[in-house]
Amino acid sequence: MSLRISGLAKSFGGAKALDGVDLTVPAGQVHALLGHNGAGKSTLIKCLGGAYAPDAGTIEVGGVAYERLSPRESIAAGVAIIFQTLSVVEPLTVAENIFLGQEWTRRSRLGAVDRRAQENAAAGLLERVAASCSPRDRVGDLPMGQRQLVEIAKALSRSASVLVLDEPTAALSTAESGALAERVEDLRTQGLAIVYVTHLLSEVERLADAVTVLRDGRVSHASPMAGLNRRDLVEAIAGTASVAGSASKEPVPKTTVSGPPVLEAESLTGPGFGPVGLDVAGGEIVGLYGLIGSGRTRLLETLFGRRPRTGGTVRVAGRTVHAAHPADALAAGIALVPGDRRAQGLFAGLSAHDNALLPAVRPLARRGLRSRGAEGRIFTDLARSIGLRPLAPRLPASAFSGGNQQKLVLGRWVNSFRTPEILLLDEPTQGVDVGSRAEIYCVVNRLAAERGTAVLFASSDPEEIVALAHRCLVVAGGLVVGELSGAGLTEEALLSAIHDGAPHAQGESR
Amino acid sequence: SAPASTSSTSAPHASTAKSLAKIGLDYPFTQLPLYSTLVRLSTAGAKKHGVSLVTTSDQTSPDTQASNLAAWVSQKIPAIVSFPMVFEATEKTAKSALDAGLIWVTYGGSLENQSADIQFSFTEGGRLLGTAAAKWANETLGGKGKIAFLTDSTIQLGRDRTKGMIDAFTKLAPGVDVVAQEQAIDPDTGLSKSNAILAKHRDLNLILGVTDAAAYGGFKALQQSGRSATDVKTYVGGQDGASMCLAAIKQGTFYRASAALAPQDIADAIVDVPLAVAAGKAKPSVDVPITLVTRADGAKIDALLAQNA
Amino acid sequence: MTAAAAAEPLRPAGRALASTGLAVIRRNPLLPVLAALVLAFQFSTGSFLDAANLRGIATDAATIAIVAVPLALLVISGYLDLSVGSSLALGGLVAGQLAGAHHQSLAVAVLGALGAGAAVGFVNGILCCYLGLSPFIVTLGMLTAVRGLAQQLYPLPLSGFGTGFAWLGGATLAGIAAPVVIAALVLLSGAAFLAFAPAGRHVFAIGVNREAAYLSGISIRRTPFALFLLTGAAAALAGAIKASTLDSVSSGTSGSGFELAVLTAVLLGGVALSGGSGTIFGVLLGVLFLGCLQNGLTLLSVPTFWQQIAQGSALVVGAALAFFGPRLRRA
Amino acid sequence: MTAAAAAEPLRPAGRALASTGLAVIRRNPLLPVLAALVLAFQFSTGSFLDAANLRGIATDAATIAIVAVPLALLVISGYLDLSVGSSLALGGLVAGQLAGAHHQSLAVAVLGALGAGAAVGFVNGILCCYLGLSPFIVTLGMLTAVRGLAQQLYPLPLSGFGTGFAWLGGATLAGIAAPVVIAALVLLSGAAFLAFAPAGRHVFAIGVNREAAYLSGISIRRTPFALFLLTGAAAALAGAIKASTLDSVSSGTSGSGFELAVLTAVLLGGVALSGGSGTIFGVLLGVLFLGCLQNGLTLLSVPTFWQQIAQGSALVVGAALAFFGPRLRRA
Ligand SMILES: Nc1ncnc2c1ncn2[C@@H]1O[C@H](COP(=O)(O)OP(=O)(O)OP(=O)(O)O)[C@@H](O)[C@H]1O
Ligand SMILES: Nc1ncnc2c1ncn2[C@@H]1O[C@H](COP(=O)(O)OP(=O)(O)OP(=O)(O)O)[C@@H](O)[C@H]1O
Ligand SMILES: [Mg+2]
Ligand SMILES: [Mg+2]
Repeated sequence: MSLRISGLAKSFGGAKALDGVDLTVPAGQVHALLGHNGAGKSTLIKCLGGAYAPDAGTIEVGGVAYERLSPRESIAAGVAIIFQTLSVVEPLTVAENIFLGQEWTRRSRLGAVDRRAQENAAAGLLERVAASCSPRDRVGDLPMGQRQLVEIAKALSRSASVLVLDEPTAALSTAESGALAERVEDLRTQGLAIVYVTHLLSEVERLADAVTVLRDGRVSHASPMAGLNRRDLVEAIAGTASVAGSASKEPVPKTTVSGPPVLEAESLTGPGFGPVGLDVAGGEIVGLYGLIGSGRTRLLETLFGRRPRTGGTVRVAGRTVHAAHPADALAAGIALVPGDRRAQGLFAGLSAHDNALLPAVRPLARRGLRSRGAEGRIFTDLARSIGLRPLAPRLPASAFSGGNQQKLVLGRWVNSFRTPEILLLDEPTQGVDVGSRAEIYCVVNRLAAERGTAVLFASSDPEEIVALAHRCLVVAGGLVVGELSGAGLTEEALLSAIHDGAPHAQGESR
Repeated sequence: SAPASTSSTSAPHASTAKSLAKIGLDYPFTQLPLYSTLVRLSTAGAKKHGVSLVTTSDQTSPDTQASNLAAWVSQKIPAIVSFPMVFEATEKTAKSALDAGLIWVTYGGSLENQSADIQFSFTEGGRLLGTAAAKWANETLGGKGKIAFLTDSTIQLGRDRTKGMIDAFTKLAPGVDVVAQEQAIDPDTGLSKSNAILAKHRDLNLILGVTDAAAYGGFKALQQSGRSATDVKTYVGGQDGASMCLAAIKQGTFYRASAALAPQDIADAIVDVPLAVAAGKAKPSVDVPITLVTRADGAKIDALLAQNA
Repeated sequence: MTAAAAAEPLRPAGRALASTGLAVIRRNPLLPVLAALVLAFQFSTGSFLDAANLRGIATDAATIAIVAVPLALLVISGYLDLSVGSSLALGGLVAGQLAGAHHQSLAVAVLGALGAGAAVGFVNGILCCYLGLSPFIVTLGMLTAVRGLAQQLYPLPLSGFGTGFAWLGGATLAGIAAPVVIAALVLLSGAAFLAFAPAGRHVFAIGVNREAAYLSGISIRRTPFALFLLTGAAAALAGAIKASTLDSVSSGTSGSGFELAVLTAVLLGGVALSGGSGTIFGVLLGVLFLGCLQNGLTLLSVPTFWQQIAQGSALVVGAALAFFGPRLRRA
Repeated sequence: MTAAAAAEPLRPAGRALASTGLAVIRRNPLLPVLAALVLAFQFSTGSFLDAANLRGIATDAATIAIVAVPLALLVISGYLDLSVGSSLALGGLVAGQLAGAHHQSLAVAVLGALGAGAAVGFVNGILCCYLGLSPFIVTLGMLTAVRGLAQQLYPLPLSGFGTGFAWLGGATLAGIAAPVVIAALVLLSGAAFLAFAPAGRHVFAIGVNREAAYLSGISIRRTPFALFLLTGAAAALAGAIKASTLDSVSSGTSGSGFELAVLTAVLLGGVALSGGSGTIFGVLLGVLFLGCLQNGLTLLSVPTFWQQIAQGSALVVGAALAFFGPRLRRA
């Protein structure tokens, strides 16, 4: 069975998110849906899943055409979707989430849920997606990566003929992404029509049979994958004009920055990680590379005072800092861009302006009154430098696309008004498109180079580590197990470092 | 301010119209069964005089009562009969009504600023009940036994009734143990409080309530604890003259007394007093009698039940 | 080390038991609070745990529990019903009218009450679930409007419902009062619903993440709508029980303030007002806590105003202890 | 085409005005509802818009507004205060006692009331913000406890507070009653706070996402704590104003049910119970809607129970229209 979308249109207020999009995915094909942040990819998928009713156009699944679908019709038609914003229900268990809305019941037990059968089936599905959680775990207790895998298992549990994945690997490590890719390949051979949204071109190259690129709600490019190279893709996504720019931005000078350390941690220990020692010099950008669950988030959050520290010392420019709360860390000059964007970063109902400038409002105020002029100028600067789209300061953050939401959260600390001495970033470009990613790297680089900010960032994407970091610490099982820098800092080196460390690390953290 | 408005028996303003078109009845305790009866009877009574009766909806909130009265004064309702939830708090409104040339009749008490009043002695109602119960206790129990009071201390009328009831009883039957004084004005609370009291004092003899509703809850609690409805050593009494209690009294149960007001008497006063003020009569105020109804008053019970029907 | 090793064979069972007990307490921090309250009352009054008194508490708690269960489910699914006080009055009046004036059987009277309550729930459900209005305002409005309607329809108290109707509130089954038996059935069905029915999972999903529930194909409107119906019907049933117990019902006062009592029990029992969490066992604890408190203070003959002060403070302390349990554990 | 082109030069201004108007209505759907209500009452009674009547409405609405503003900020930041009814009583009693029995000046009396109210707010704030207890249960407990305390301290109504104290409720400034002037000041400061103070943004941020606010370095405890203090103090001030207006105050009845009235006004005004959204202008509309409704129904001499039914229904309809506006626009 195949999927055929034609003339699909959807607008919000005046803005056209989709404007006559056509997309055909035959059975047994992986179709990559690409485009810059805010291009309309998720909107298209939400129309498919019944979250939005399209304004015009038809959706044809297995030969039946629909003008609009309800979530139930969509499921019944054989469409399984993994949405960009995870739709797991935290208090429920893994098995309950997988079978939510399609519970297995037994007539012989008055229609009660057959927990045992569900859990057995869930265990099988979890194995298929290489998840390490158990069917009885509460989803709310799982790390993001595992939750993502639960979503995938949920999609697989429905004998779907069309599978749609909206940035499924955004929260996955390389190894997990690899496992997922194998799964997707299996499903293709089983004859599913698969739509795959991603900003990672390596995944496109590995998986896609055909690509469709959206630009501002219209199809700007559609072709089979064969014969396309990375340059063509970037060109299609970012637009010809910006290609040259982003290409020239990408290589980061691999000069080693040295000088007195601005951030020093000595045998830092917390629940689930440590002891860890590290230092970052002013102007230096240090990457933390590791598998999901290796402890990078915990390390960053402990440095920021979000988690209790059980031992060790942290020094900022030589002064010992005891940060019991984030406010203390901020006062000491440490800022964190958190990893879980929706839960820890975004103020969904507030405007883009408020989201990006929240911590700046008070310091900018004069005589206790907000200075809106200054706020507005800073916002505009920021929005330009990180490529926010649409550039609408009053639009609520919830109306921005996933990547643009990430930019808003990032912009809170990376703006022209006040920069911290130490910037901690957790997966800074998760879900950000190729073009904007280069812009963000550029902003961070400038911050380090021009203002001497010490940057420590965690990433699961070796490409990103290589593109941004001067030096990289390899993390496994809550410990720093290796360090790469200079010419030795390559994707291959990172991958082999992690694979050497992996078994040991996982054994410890389990 | 008008000199005429300083005494409760003063003559009405010269400017007051001789005949009234409208009487406003402001009775805040709209949840009480008596309320509907009063409105029905006084509307009928007013109609006979060609007067229309309008009402407020205060829902037992003094704030709402104050704003509704203010609205009436600004609207110039020619005669207002008001039962203040807090008497002191109504003085100003009453004054503004008089200043606007309106008739103000205070219900259930008296104010400094008023044209006339309709009085009941709530203390007296309590006293009648307490006295009768004490007499019964002395005669039937030989002055010994246990009593529980269901009281109210949140509003003036409740405090008056409570005081009259307890003072009279304890003075006349000092040998009876007062085992509980619990706040209860509705049957539900009356029931659960009495249940708790009975768990500790299974041999409780008397329950007196500040309202018939609360006492009725006590009545049910006693029955549910296994007491026969006609037990001779048990006495329950309340105040108000609520129909189910009157019926219980009539049937010869141990619900033996209620200090009752006759709704018809009150309804008559609600219409007659403002009309009397408007007609310029001297001493228009009325004192509505409260009587204790017991099983012996069969005819009276029937009359009261008929008024409530 | 050796001592520990010697003790080994005995440990697993004992430990498992102890740790299950601990886990129960951790999940239900109100349990030790309630136990402490009961012990304190028993020591100070000496008669708190008498059978007669416990029966009284159970009967009072029964009507609250009957409404608290569906209300808890409603709150878990992210809604709220403040109109139950008036539905209770309406239910009692309809049942009383049918049993008394119309000489109908108990079954007809109860069905009438259930119908009336479900009608109120229907309006609430349509407005809140299908039209998406604010449950707080809608059900507060219904609280006022239904009370007015009840008073308009039945301006005078009803009483004298006959012996058939008296069964509902007065009968004992195997020594247990009928209302308590009904409450037990309601509690059990509520717990079973949450544990075993697919819709039980949906209630949580809707309360936590409506969007996710919707996209999973769950009927995010029908389930809470049904709960509104159930809550209204349960309140009316409670009204019929109260009417039967008192053999009288008054439109003005019956069930006034009941909505707050029930909601307090539900929240004290650990159901989050924001939806998505709670258990029926917790609700039972909340109901019992309030019932014991009220009864114990009366037994102690605490003066009226001190009772009020104590009751208010106990609520705060109950909340504190209930919320501290989980906190302390996490730290 | 030509006609349109000819009209062109005039359009921008007219259009801009019209579209601003439309935007205001869209953001405040209660505005047209309120306007319709006012017109309907004026047509049916003929005297609704009389100066005397409007003054009455304004004075009544003033005490509600004074408390609704800080309460709205508290709700926006994700909390709730149900204890304001009792704080109001306590404030009135303390002020009355100081002005009456102790012959203190108006300023001292008002300061005393503010102190008492802030003390209640302090307890609420400590328990809810610093200890993290459920605001619903804590403030409901405080509602009961403070009422009991007030009745224990002042079992009898107070009155006769003297002319100095009467100024607070009775004076007119430029023809406007003092309580109305105070309410206007409170409303303006509330609106200015949200618009111009940095902490105004923090209130929203805390209400929308506490965790994210915490990670942004915002004092997620201190700001709501301050709002609890303010709400308590405002309730006590309202109590002092009422005591002054009526020259009396009673611990048993003063301010009973006030908490629900204020919360209803706040929610009807578009403040979400779940926090994170709302405006002071909306709150003003909510307060006026309730005030006009109450007054208009009395003017119309609607029979009591029908008034109750109408009031309840109006709440529902108000909510419906207010919530439908935004819905219809989106579709
Ligand atoms: N609910 C909404 N209200 C208003 N505008 C919206 C809404 N949802 C999406 N949009 C707008 O529609 C456009 C398309 O968004 P969409 O989420 O589809 O982008 P995307 O291609 O998925 O981007 P990303 O790669 O960042 O996830 C964006 O400009 C976004 O701001
Ligand atoms: N051994 C552990 N001890 C304590 N918490 C743990 C442990 N393992 C996992 N967690 C929890 O899992 C949560 C999410 O883990 P997540 O994988 O996102 O971050 P991380 O474990 O810090 O690793 P990384 O950022 O490298 O992926 C953490 O917030 C942490 O609370
Ligand atoms: Mg997207
Ligand atoms: Mg992480």
